Amino acid sequence: MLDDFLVRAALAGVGTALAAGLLGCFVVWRRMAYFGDATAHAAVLGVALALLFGSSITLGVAVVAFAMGILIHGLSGQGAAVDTMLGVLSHGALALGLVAVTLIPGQRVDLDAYLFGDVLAVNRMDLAVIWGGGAIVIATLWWHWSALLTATLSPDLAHAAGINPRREQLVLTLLLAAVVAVAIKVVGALLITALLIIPAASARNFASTPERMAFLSMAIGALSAVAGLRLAVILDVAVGPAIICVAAGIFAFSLIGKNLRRLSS
Amino acid sequence: MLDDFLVRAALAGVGTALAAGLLGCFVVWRRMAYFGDATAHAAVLGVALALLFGSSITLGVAVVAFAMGILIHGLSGQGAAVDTMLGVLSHGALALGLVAVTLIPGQRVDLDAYLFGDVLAVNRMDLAVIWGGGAIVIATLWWHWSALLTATLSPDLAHAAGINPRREQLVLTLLLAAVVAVAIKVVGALLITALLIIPAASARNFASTPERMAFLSMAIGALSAVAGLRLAVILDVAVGPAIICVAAGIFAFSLIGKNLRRLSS
Amino acid sequence: MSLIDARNITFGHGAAPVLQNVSLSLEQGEIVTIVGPNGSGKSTLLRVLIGALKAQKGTVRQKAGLKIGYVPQRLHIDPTLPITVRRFLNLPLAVSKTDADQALITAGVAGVAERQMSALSGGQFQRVLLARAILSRPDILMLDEATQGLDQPGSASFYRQIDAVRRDLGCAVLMVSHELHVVMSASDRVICLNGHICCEGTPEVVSAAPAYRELFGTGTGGALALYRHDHDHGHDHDHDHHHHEAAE
Amino acid sequence: MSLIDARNITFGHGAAPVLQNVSLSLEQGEIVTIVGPNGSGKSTLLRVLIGALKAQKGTVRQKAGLKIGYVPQRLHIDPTLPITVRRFLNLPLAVSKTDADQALITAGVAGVAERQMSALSGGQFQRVLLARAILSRPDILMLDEATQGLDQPGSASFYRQIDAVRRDLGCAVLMVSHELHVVMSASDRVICLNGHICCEGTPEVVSAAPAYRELFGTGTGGALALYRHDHDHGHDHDHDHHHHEAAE
Amino acid sequence: DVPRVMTDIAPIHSLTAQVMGDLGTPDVLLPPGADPHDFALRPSDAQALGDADIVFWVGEGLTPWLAEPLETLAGSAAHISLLETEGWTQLDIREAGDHGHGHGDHGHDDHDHDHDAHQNDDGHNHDHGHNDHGHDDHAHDDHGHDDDKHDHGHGHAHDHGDFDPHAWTDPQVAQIWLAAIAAELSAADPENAATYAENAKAAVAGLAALDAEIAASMEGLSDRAYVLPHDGYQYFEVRYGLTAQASISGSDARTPGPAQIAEIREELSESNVVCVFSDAEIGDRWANLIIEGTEVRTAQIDAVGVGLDAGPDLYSDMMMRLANQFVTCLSGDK
Ligand SMILES: Nc1ncnc2c1ncn2[C@@H]1O[C@H](COP(=O)(O)OP(=O)(O)OP(=O)(O)O)[C@@H](O)[C@H]1O
Ligand SMILES: Nc1ncnc2c1ncn2[C@@H]1O[C@H](COP(=O)(O)OP(=O)(O)OP(=O)(O)O)[C@@H](O)[C@H]1O
Ligand SMILES: [Mg+2]
Ligand SMILES: [Mg+2]
Ligand SMILES: [Zn+2]
Repeated sequence: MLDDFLVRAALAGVGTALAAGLLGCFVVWRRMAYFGDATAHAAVLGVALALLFGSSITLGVAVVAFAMGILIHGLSGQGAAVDTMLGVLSHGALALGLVAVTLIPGQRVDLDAYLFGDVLAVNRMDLAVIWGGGAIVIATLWWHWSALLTATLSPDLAHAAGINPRREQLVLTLLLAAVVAVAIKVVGALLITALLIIPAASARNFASTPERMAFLSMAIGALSAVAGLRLAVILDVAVGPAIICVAAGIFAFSLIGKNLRRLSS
Repeated sequence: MLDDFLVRAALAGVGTALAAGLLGCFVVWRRMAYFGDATAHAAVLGVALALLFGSSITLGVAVVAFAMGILIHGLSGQGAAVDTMLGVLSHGALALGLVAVTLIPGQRVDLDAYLFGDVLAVNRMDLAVIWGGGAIVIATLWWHWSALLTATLSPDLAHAAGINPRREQLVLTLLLAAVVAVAIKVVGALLITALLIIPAASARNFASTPERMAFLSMAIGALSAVAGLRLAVILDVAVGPAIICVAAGIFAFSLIGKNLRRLSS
Repeated sequence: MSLIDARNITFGHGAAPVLQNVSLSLEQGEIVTIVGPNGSGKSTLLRVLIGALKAQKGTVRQKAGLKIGYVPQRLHIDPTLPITVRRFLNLPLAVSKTDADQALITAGVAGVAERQMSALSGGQFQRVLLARAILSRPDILMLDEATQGLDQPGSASFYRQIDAVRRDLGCAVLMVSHELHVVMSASDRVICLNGHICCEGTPEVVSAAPAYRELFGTGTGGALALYRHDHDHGHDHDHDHHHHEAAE
Repeated sequence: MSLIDARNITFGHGAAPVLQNVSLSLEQGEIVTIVGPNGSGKSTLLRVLIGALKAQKGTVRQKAGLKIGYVPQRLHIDPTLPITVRRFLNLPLAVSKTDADQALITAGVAGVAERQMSALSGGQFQRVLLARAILSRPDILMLDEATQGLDQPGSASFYRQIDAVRRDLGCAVLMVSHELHVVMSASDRVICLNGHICCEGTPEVVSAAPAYRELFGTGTGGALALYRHDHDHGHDHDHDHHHHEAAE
Repeated sequence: DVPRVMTDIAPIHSLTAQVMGDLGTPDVLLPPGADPHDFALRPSDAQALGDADIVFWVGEGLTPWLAEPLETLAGSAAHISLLETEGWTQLDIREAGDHGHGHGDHGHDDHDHDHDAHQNDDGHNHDHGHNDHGHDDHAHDDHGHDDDKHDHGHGHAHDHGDFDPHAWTDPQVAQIWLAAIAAELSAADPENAATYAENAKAAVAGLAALDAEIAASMEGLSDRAYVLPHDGYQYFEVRYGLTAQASISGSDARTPGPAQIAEIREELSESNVVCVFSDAEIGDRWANLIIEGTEVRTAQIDAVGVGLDAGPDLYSDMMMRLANQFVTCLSGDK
């Protein structure tokens, strides 16, 4: 079954979408929409550095993504709005990556694969990484759920309950770095954030509790992955953007649905 | 003087940076960091549509950017967080643009110029558009300043003062669309947001009133444009990313400066 | 003509209506207080009056050029927007520096002009909100629980200020408050709201109305008095006190 | 050992210290109230005690495994996070449905369990915060102006609840409040804070202390009484009332 | 004076350098191996464009992004789009993928340039045959490139995308381009006209020899089926009698879609494809994906000078290497 590259692509898409959908809720709640962007864009820098030092590109991407996570974590204690901080880091990293890539002597880098993803080319090893990483992400979130939620709601309430909101934020930050490193293969650096926030934002329109929103978001993510792949096959276009188009379509429906419900009530 | 492409590039960069720096403050305050992204990414869709209908690309970009602005405006009345909404629209538009471009039959499109900008190739006409557009943006903001600020602070306070916060938001939205349409030539769709928020975020670290933040932000933007161009010439790299790298560097200094001030006090 | 005139307002956030058939008009110079239990729609009514919410039924008519000074029940100022107290006082219309300083002194927060709004304590913030509302020389002051978080001297000075403002500017005041005993003595008219208007009139009329007594017990301070009855910290005039409030 | 023990705390947000050399410890079962004018550092002190702020000097020691139920002075819940009241009560630790329902009934907001937190009125929100703090069966309840926005029956029931909770759970209560007359009767110990601790002790001791009288005038209700003296709405027992509060 | 000359890609640079010989050295915008389908303009590029008197470029069909910068930055220079020279046969862009279906009709027709027609047809009736290029008259000196300014206004910005721009991969076309380059240089620099003509003649002779050598080495491979990475080798194939079974990406080297990959994989199992090539423009990940689980070989090909030094020799070296890359992978076991 895994011999079929379409099956592998679907599995990779679904695995990534599940982890991203879950984490995406926190991204939406904490207004960290730019986090994905920042880490994903940092990945471009990671590619450049890996080539410069002749190391493995995957390693370079992972290291830079985690470094970016830690940096964000450190800076976000400064009091400035997290989303602005992330916007700065995100575009700063992308710009630096683009500059660095052009500085590499005699090296040709095909950025498109990293910018737009190439889920069609995932192999068994990639699949193992995606599902392994996804499982770790989901398990960690499950474990920390209550503490994370409290810290998201109000750092002061968390302190009072003996939860260290900074530590919870660090956990989140590292998990997001992991998801980004995993998802870059599937949708590319430019669209990872979409996989994080669009399913969560769609789910927001129907959910009344954080848990329901999380489940819905995962379901919508997985559906987008499968349907997006199908759409890509039909139109014969790149898969990453197609997945995001489907997710955006679901979002549009969720908005319409919400408004209909509101009108009818 | 305008014969020198470097002079033209510098003028284009400074003109864009001034308007973007000013507007960027509202983008930061209203947490609309994604607005620039959304409109800029919509520009990719605009390119695709222009090719499909055989119209001028600049026209296509402008129309789609404004349409995106109006759409955002309409949706942001729905109560969902504006930044999430923008994140969704932003990546949705990018994905749709990427898919649409590949669907255009027999047409060769090069998105790179729109993604990364080509300020080195601006001509006199472009310059006139940039400075004309920039002047309109700055004049309109000046005119609406107090109302915009009140509406940003609290829609309810604005209502009480007889200001319609929805109308002010629309003004802002349209101005941002204009800036994006103008800035796409300079830094490209992927980095426009950087020009909007990085100078504003740097200025935030030193300003105590909205006005001071606005002036500082414009100054930092202009400085980044000039110094970025210089950097690009020295390293011989693409100009758009170099401008953003300089801006990010200034931001880093502003953070360090703020912390030093805090420590010394 | 009235300054503001709301007729038969019906409003709901979702399915269930929060306000039903509420009518209210304000004349120049009068102090009107809205009282009512939590969740009875007081804040909602104010927001309908200023135009922030659109009533599903009914009309709100404001006198042309009406200036409203509004103090919301909650205001969250995002720390990303750097704004000093002084700048905040000048929004949306500039005021003279002397006026601004005087207003801060009157509000009891003389030293905070150059501080950031987001770095004020709860009570300081509330005082600044109030100073801003008065500074704009409004035709109507709309105050949604404006004394919350104020210390007692601040609260007392607040009520004195309201009275002075009414005298000096001739403006109308529409307040929401839970401090029933003070309200009763400070208002020209009291409106008791519980989704609909249950009773309305001079403080004497309202405090005697059965609907009001049903909502708030036998006396304005009755509830607190109750507590005092449960404990004995040596208040030798408990009875006196209770009696006093019940009679008010 | 004390539940919580803060020694010589000095804290400042910027250059100027907000708290200077403040020491405080809480024993099981006692009700301690912090009073002080606006901006005197009461909220800051609470936030230092729960660990949200790090003191620049001094130490805070919590008993191992201490559970704190905290009601902040302000809490802004972003509407992007969909959270019902019921879910909020279960954060961070799950409680039984019966307990949650009972807590809401006690808090006087029985019907709101399935409503969104961001769709509550100011007073309803405050009641839910309080219900949550008590539900967690804490060792200490820390309440920062917990009655703000509550109507009078709500406020009275709040004080009754505090007392009940102290009796049932044996927990300590640390409150910040501006309702001086109630505070004085409801607390075992009063701390008067104004950057430093100006006086401290039983209500009787504090209300007699010169430092306290300097801050709050001649009587707990003196300031409000002042107002009443300025107006004559026909309160035939004005003097009596004033006398009562001044003597409290 | 010897004009300052700018070229777009390394093979064109090489041809121009051969014509200029010792008189001067042309500049090149895209270094050897750079992907012409991707945009990148640095300040030094802008400077060089601004300094140029003549720009030789393949044309908008290959580098659509270059049209506008040429206009603004090198507005006073002569722009020679080699795709617009005459005397050689332009080939239509093939529909991506199913090149092989037309195996039957390798007829020699005379290829009228019906640029509109190909939009609607499904590519099955494309004539991939050996066209009669009319290569006998190599000395097209009378093309009349004496106007200083070619008008590349925005008006016809998209008129050039209709035929395959990768024409330099046919040495016979390159020979014609050499003549065009020499003519243009002579017009701009009449003093050295003789030298240019001489250099061009030598270069043409060199290419003729190269052409013959390659043709000999490719003997007997015409029945071998293979898959191209992107459709950038059609002129080479037509010249030497090769026929691609399919190409992963189209002539503009954009990322392929899943249906395309699936179709090629299917063809792989049905037909006797021996080699799936990869190139610098789209990378080797697709080739590796397609051959997965089969015995089919994969190898690199290149027509933009990856790893070679820019200069007069680059063109021949690159073409020889390209031929070898085909030979190595196509010959041997099926
Ligand atoms: N984030 C901050 N940055 C700077 N100064 C602050 C900040 N928060 C509070 N302050 C200042 O610290 C002092 C103490 O504030 P705090 O909130 O503790 O007062 P409080 O006693 O709770 O007052 P209130 O009764 O008004 O709630 C005040 O002067 C206030 O302006
Ligand atoms: N955004 C909202 N969405 C849905 N319901 C809401 C929203 N805001 C308020 N409500 C509900 O409307 C009713 C009236 O709320 P409102 O804030 O007007 O009450 P209030 O009289 O001001 O109460 P309080 O004394 O507690 O401030 C309440 O039941 C409240 O739960
Ligand atoms: Mg209210
Ligand atoms: Mg406080
Ligand atoms: Zn090519």
